[in-house]
Amino acid sequence: MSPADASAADARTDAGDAAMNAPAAATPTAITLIEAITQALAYEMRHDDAVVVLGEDVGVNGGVFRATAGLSATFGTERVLDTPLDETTIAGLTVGMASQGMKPVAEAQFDGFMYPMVDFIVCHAARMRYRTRGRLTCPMVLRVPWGGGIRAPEHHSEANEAIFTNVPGLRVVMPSSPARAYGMLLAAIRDPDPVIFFEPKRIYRQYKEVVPDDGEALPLDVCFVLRDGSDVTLVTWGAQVKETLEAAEKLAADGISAEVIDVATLTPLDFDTIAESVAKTGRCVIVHEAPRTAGFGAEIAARLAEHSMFDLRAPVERVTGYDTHIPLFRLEMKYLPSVDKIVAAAKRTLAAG
Amino acid sequence: MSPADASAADARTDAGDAAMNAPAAATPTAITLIEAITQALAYEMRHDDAVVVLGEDVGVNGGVFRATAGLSATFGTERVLDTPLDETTIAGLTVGMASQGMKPVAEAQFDGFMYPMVDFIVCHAARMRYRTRGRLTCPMVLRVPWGGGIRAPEHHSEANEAIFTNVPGLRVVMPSSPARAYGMLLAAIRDPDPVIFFEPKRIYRQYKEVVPDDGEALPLDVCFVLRDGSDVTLVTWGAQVKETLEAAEKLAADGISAEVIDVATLTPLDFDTIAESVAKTGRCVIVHEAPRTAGFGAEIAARLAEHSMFDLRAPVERVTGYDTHIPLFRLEMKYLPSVDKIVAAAKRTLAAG
Amino acid sequence: MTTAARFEIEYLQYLGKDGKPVAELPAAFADPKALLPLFKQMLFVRTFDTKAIALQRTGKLGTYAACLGHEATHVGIGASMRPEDVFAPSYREYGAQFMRGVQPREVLMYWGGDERGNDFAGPKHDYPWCVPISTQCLMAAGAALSFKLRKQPRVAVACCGDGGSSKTDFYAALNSAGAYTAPLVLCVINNGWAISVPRSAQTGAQTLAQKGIAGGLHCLQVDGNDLIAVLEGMRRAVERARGGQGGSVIEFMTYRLHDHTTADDARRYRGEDEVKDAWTRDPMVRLRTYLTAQGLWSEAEEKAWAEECGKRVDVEINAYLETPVQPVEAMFDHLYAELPHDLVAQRDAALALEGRA
Amino acid sequence: MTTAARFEIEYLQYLGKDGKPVAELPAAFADPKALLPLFKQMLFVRTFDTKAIALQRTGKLGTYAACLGHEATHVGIGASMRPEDVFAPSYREYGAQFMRGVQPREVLMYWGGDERGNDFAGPKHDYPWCVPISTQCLMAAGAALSFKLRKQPRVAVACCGDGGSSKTDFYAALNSAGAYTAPLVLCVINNGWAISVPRSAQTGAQTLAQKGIAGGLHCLQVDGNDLIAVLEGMRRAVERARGGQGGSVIEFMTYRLHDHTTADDARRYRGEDEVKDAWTRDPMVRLRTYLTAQGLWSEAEEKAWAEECGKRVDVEINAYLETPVQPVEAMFDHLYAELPHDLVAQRDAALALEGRA
Ligand SMILES: Cc1ncc(C[n+]2csc(CCOP(=O)(O)OP(=O)(O)O)c2C)c(N)n1
Ligand SMILES: Cc1ncc(C[n+]2csc(CCOP(=O)(O)OP(=O)(O)O)c2C)c(N)n1
Ligand SMILES: [Mg+2]
Ligand SMILES: [Mg+2]
Repeated sequence: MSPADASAADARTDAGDAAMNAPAAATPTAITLIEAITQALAYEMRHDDAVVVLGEDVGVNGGVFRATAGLSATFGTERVLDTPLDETTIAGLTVGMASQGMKPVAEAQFDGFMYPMVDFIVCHAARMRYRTRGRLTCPMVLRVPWGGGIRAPEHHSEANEAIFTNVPGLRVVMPSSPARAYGMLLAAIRDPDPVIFFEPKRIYRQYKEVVPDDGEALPLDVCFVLRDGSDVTLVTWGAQVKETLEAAEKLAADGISAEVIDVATLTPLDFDTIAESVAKTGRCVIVHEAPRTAGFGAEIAARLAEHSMFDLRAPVERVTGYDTHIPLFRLEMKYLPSVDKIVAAAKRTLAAG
Repeated sequence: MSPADASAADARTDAGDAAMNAPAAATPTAITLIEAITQALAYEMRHDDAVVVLGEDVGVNGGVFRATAGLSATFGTERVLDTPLDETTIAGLTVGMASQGMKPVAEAQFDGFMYPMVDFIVCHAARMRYRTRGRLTCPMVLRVPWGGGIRAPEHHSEANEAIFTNVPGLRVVMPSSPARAYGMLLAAIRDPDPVIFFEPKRIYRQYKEVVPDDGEALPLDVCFVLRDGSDVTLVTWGAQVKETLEAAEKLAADGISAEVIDVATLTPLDFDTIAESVAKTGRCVIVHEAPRTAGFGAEIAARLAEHSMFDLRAPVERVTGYDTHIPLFRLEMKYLPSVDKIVAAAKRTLAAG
Repeated sequence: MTTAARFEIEYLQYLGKDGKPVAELPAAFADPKALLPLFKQMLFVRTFDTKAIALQRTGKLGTYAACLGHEATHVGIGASMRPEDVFAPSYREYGAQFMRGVQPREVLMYWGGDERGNDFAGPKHDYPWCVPISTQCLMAAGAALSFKLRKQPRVAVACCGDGGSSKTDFYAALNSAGAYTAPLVLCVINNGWAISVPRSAQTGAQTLAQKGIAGGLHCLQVDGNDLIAVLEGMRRAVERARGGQGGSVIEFMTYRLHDHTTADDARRYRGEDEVKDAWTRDPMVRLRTYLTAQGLWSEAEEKAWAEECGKRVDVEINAYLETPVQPVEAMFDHLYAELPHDLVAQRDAALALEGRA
Repeated sequence: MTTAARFEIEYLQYLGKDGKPVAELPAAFADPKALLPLFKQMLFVRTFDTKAIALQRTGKLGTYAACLGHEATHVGIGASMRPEDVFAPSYREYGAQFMRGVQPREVLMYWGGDERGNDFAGPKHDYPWCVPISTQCLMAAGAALSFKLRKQPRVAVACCGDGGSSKTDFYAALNSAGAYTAPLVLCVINNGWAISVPRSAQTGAQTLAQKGIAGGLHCLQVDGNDLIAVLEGMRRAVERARGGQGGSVIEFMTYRLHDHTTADDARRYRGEDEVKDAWTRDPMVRLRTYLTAQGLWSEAEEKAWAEECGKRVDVEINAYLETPVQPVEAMFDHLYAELPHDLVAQRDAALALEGRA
């Protein structure tokens, strides 16, 4: 399928094309998260011949979300490759190219289509360097439009990051703003190891911000503290950063000071930033979209149980998807974490201790 | 590859064949875990025509671990199917057969070869009932020899259960004794939903016990308390049950009373049993073989942080594989949890509070 | 030089694009009356498709995958199966599905974001729509294998697209069907495009039919805009399968006259000329011309039937629009046969949020 | 009847099993002296293989996958590549790898449970041994694609078995190589068995070579026990690939004379007669006979060379046995380019357990 209609109208605008032809414009205009992706791809392709983009419909069509819009026209079909319709193929070719000195940036069209890529990611991408003792490496990026909330068909709304967080040798990252998308994607492409780059598609076009096309990467080993607070720590990533920040705002109205942390890089995890915050607040609410059980939130809660037990004044709370499949779109918003659910959980932690 | 040489000698004995031809013998002899698997398969094939077994080398060869030894001779090649060498094929055929009223029991030859099955497991097996509102179902079992410690080649030693524990609609189970292997496998085959059945290959032939071939299934929604204790709760599953019980023994020698819980069914989880134990002991050590970060131990620790915070007297401890690939066999025992590591962790929880 | 193997792939076409026979028709069509209900079905499907697209444009349907131009292939496939056979569709073969008892309202429910669309009133054993491309082919191979093992004279028929024929699951299906001589018919509906990727970019093979050679299957290429060719190709494949002679790959040559889905804009990647040219091969026109020439169909009959189709579709649309949203606990229904204890608290929490605790 | 496509697959054999030419030899072998170093290499490989099995039986090696019977195919493949080409082996093509610079001690390290075995001293860009069947084929397709994109006149050669030709990754490799006209040579080494599963159970296809038709590749079947046929088949495929004409699938017909690995017992599933018969097609014997008939080889020379091989292999075995186990922190080395902060504590804990904190 293609993106749902909710985003299709947006998808029809060729906003991506602009980013392409305006390297470091004098007065940079504000751009969306997806335009920031395009801008980062274009920047790195201009500066590094080894970078190629591949995936289904990434060429003349510019990707079903327009992430690669204009790249084919600018860089040609030898740098922007439409692949045959097979995710195993995309993953395998990507590992093959990366291990021979290229820097492929592959796209999985949707989260729900990346399962056939698991074998190559786990058995080869994550192990190439380890297995050969550094003789061959796998500097690849797999971009994955991620998550629900866009009224899309089946398998277009999955939050499946937990499949990869137990796999050593990978970086699993997820930006949540245009600026972080730009900086983290540059970092991912430049990283000498494989990076799974989840893009929260629900906020692809949520808002714009000025993102200078200066080629500055952001680190892939830190969490970002988006809001300081002293009463409770809200930890989240991806699209839920929006609801979490809104929840913090609501809590503030009730006199509760919430710190908001965007984990951004799930693995390897920067737990120190989370631990420091919880040492201060004594309370933690973890918010994510994936099913609760064995979602990545479990790891954060587990680390708190191991390392921050004596800092915690209240039980950890998780606000997550239910342990069911994300329903088709008539019900999906009832599945996802919401501002109200987050606020309620935060208040429970305050009530508890 | 085939099983490592460490187990190859065992594999050469055709012990499995015996189980086949002795339905409910008068004086049952003690059998190993793998023989219990064979016994359960044979029992259910005798009693339910819909059950078929499929996989690579499961036919005349009886499986590289001998789990299906004798089945082909007894039930014929239409009930015991060698498949072409492709795990995607095995998974897809299995889902296809299960959704049309058969009860296929598929084998992944080794844990490291199940990644190509992820797509069918997640997209179809786990969703068939949900997607069709109960019109079609997927009563299948996927048997997977699991885990390290048998001096095997690459990809023959993986503890990858966490890939499946965040997927709704599945049961992920792992027996740790001959009796539980028998009873849980019967339950898995009879279960009307898909079950991922991990078999701790390191203890396939570790010891024998009498397992009456009475067709009695064990429940798939409870943890098993293997040893009562009052000072610390040791929670584990699969092959590590052995080390954990030994650790409990050692701790007892030092006057520390450890309760040992075999989780057995990871999802859906019976957390109540764990919570009750921790309510009593106030301390918990989780032991598993998979990499630590986002291993299933994280979920148990997370639930403790949510629900047992005020019961815990000490930080939760995890004794796990490192966040690296399990090394080839020269180093693998240094990777795995050991009795000493478990004892040390338990003692840390006692020292902490 | 020694030859290890030789292969030849036949191409079937009976009606030219002008509606005139280009070859002797198969015996079954000595009396072309048999084609009439199928033509009417094709018209019904096109009516449904047009109205569904219109419904989507008003915001009352989610993304919808049109079947414009595929009517002969879809209806021909549906007409070639028995009720007890199993059909494994991709996501646009409504024409085949309607013939098997799937209700138009179910199509709308599915694209309208409601799981109940897949709970077909009709063919209880057919597979639901399948979003992960071509995975239905391999499930169908499993179904076919189960028929063979249980000695049931049933056939599994799966559809995928030209893009789908690149998918490893498609290959796994043909490989395993070949290995087990299973009664599987793989229908590759080559409509020229996989979203924006043209057929030529999918593979270096000159035909998609020849992929079946890789698994030792029977291979055939068929004009998918010619209902007679579709029926004849299917007849051969289904008979082989039912007779225990194994599986087939049939490539149906047709064209996607619409955008990929309502979320797609095909103007971004394909020229108008190509589409214009494709319209000259419209499967409706050629069959209409043929049946009219045979004195079996007229403009008046078409008008009356089109009106009737419109009415019937409207009934379905209304039924869809009037179906209330499922309650929140539907998420927990049918997840397992019985809700596991571990999920009860979550279900309760969901109900509580609705004030229904 | 119209024909959509026609195919024919050639079979190459030059030396019969009695060592006598059955067809005119390719021009390159007008002077058969060129075969001598390759025959010697085959003998070296067999010596290595025999000694590795013996080493395993004493418990000094882990599971080992023998290459007994595959020597002509393996050495012929290795001889057909340039150093700058990329080789993607499965797990038993030592004969090809030795010719590319892989050291016998590295083979032993790998099967001896030490990652350093994959850090080849020789061909730095070649792929490591690959346990997940046929995934190397698809990586090789990616390598081939990268050569094409960078306009390098290099070829990627991947090997898999008859079993491996059922794997979806194999199909993905041929499909994508075809789609991109990439310089890939897929060598299917058909040794009759995939552990216990015979070739006949893998697929309904009459040859494995014909699988290439599915992707529009050049297809060839070759007597894999005839070094000359192997070399000629590879020459054609490599030349096509290097010349920009795209990929090939070559099926090499040979036989697995040993158990699958040292952990397998083939007597469980195959008859002695079959193995006995296969020995009559031993690739060593026929080439030895031929070279001896050409006056290029003698029993004395064989004896001397066999002795020399034994000595060389013993040096390698000793080097392997004397290599100390890696320290515990090797688990953390090469996991990432730099050890992430999050792993430092785990590494420290591992060192502490060794008393090396
Ligand atoms: C595994 C997977 N990958 C990608 C997609 C997204 N997608 C949906 S339809 C489609 C193109 C399908 O083309 P084709 O097989 O030719 O069928 P058609 O839509 O033309 O009928 C793609 C790429 C998907 N649904 N599943
Ligand atoms: C994905 C995967 N599945 C299963 C195995 C186990 N396995 C190792 S070798 C083998 C048989 C391979 O047969 P074939 O491809 O014919 O190669 P051969 O060993 O005969 O050279 C199997 C099933 C594996 N290594 N990888
Ligand atoms: Mg198409
Ligand atoms: Mg083989």
